[in-house]
Amino acid sequence: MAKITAGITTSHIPAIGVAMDNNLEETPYFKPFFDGYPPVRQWLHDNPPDVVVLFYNDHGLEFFLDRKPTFAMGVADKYENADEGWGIATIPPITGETELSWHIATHLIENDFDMTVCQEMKVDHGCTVPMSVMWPDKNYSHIKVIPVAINCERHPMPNPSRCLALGKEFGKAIESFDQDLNVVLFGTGGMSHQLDGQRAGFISREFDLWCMDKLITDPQAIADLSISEIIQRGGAQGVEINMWLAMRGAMHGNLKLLHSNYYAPISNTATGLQLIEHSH
Amino acid sequence: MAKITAGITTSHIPAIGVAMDNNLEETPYFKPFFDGYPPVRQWLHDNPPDVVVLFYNDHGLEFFLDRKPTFAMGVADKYENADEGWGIATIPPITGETELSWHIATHLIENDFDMTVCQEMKVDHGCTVPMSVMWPDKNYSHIKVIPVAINCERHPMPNPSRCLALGKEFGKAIESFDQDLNVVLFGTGGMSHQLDGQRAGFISREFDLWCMDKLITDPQAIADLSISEIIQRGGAQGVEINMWLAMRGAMHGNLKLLHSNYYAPISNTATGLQLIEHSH
Amino acid sequence: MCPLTPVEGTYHFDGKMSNKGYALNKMCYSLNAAECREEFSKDEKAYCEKFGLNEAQTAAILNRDIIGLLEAGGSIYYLAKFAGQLKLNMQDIGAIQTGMTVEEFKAMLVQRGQGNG
Amino acid sequence: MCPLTPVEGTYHFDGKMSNKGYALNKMCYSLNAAECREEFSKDEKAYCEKFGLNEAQTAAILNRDIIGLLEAGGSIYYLAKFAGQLKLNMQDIGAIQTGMTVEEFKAMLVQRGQGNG
Ligand SMILES: [Fe+3]
Ligand SMILES: [Fe+3]
Repeated sequence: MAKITAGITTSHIPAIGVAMDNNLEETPYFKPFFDGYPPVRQWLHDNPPDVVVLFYNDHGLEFFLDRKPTFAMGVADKYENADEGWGIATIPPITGETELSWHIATHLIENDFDMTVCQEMKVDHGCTVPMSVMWPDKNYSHIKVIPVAINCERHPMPNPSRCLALGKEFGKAIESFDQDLNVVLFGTGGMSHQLDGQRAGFISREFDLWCMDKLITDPQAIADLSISEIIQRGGAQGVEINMWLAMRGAMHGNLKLLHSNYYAPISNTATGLQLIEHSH
Repeated sequence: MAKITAGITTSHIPAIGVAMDNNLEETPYFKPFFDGYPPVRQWLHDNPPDVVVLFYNDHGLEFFLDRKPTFAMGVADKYENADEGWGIATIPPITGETELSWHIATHLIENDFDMTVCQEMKVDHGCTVPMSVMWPDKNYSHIKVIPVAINCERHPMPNPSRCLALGKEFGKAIESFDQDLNVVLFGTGGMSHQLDGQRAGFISREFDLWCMDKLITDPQAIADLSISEIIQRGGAQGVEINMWLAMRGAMHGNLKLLHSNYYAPISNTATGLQLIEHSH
Repeated sequence: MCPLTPVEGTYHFDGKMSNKGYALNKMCYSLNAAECREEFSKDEKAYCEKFGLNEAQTAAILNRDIIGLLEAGGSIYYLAKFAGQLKLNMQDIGAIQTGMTVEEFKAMLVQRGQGNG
Repeated sequence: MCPLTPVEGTYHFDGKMSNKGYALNKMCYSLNAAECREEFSKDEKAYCEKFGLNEAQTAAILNRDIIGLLEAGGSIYYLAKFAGQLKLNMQDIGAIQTGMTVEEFKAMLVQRGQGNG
């Protein structure tokens, strides 16, 4: 049977990708951020996943307001990325996976999650930056990725509790799949930030550290927040914590926090990195 | 407050639109079908709705397999239709509505229905044929339509019970909207039919009449069926009954069946027409 | 998870089939547009190639083999656009699939509509 | 239904705003494509007109008035594409919106990252 070996939270800020393109990792601005990653890369090297389920949000590459899904997931064997309009370099296509993907899609819809199911979709920096930062030589083509996009842009957005519940069903679906696969979950995005308005630049270290603690010990405490409360406490784009909740929801076994790093700011955003081992 | 004054089931077979374009309503083939409509048109004339919430399925005009929503709803102020590739004439754009639409979308997502929300979408015969058959002079521009598309094509499809539950939340959302509006629900599509395979041409009068009865008296009995059971008893495209269930789910007051007509076949499909008055 | 029950003469269009038929369905979906229909009719084979159809799919298109198209992952929603291209309606398509004449197929529908057969 | 709590200095991008800003956002979304960015820079006003922007939206584009764009229904996701067009990054945009210099804005971020201010 497929098993979930770990959940990893990571930022997906475009500036990270740009920094890597320009070899800025060792500069004072970026060093405290990139210094968090080697232990996670090492763990991924020692415990190579067959499949990564990657929760992210599209920022206006694949989805526009015309038809915007609350939850979309890919079931394709390849995902291209593309020009996002402001200069992040494209990376080689991400490898997809179809069997487990359809198994999950079927389980989710059978259990009343109303997914938009995508046989072809472009993935943006929300998906590509986490891949680049985990496999900095871009040697990830052997990793099969299942991208899952959650609406974090236009209200109404899914409740945090709904995202945690979505993750729970992902967990059940993965663990009922009858192939021996190691699956790692990525919860990308976050942490506190606000890009728009006179409140731009809002960051709350206090809220972020609370989230990083509760994510392990009591994710329901985060899930009990409303979208409004998250905006107040974490900024307008702080709602990206929903992807962390989805990731966390899938893990219902024993958790062991192997590594953790908090650093702010990168660009306008606080970053949190956690490697959470999962076993039964 | 907005109130639901009626639910109407109707076929949306393209051949109906083609017949109307060619003035074939009085021919022996079509007459028994079209003879069902005058009482419903009269009722709509005497009890004009401000808004029609129209449950249908897209048959490959707006949505393709690349990103296919389980549940999509429009929130636009206008919906165009277009060439579907096999000759049905386009009709004037359908008028949309934005305030109640967003109110419903917000209520649904708040209550864990993971809608794809569309600010721009083309509607196909699933939506246009019901409008044409109810307002045969195409004088419907004063009616504001909220189109709701349910995936009836690619498996996994939403469970019938999920569609009934979707309708329930539509009902609550509509009745909590603080404007005095008369809302009529259209459940379009059905009834038994199968277009593909050696089983093409499957029709079950028995299953259809059972559905028409249960829709009024015990919709849960239909909702308890699985998609597999519906395919077996109603044909591969018989799953369009899901739109009837969504419509029915929204009505939880007193029902009065004012008119009913069953006729088969039109093209390869059985047709059912019901006018169900709704009050509290 | 409750898998779909097999039904004789029925090709459940599920994930497996939808993977298989993606290029075919994308080609048929394109036929919504008049200019694509024109391009298709000028050179069907080239049009199939453009969309990356495999041999079996291309052959089934060229032979109007509806059952073959279903087996190759075609979805009836998009195959209907191909049928339109051929000026065939759903009863013509039904007749082809069931091996009946169109008249026989229509008569069967009438019988079934009356609750017989 | 629980409406969004107003937050000072924040423009909740909800249905009402999204209706208002649809044309503006559609224009900005188009800037994903290099050829559209080129067309935009050749004649910004004509490009705005092509997408049906209203006067306030067009003026806010021409004046690089980010707050004005938010008030006119802009979504920060698509406005970011417009910012890219202007070779501005998110900290430049933050400075414009808060009325700070970029250096002041960056210093504020650092303070906040340390849990101060
Ligand atoms: Fe993000
Ligand atoms: Fe239909």
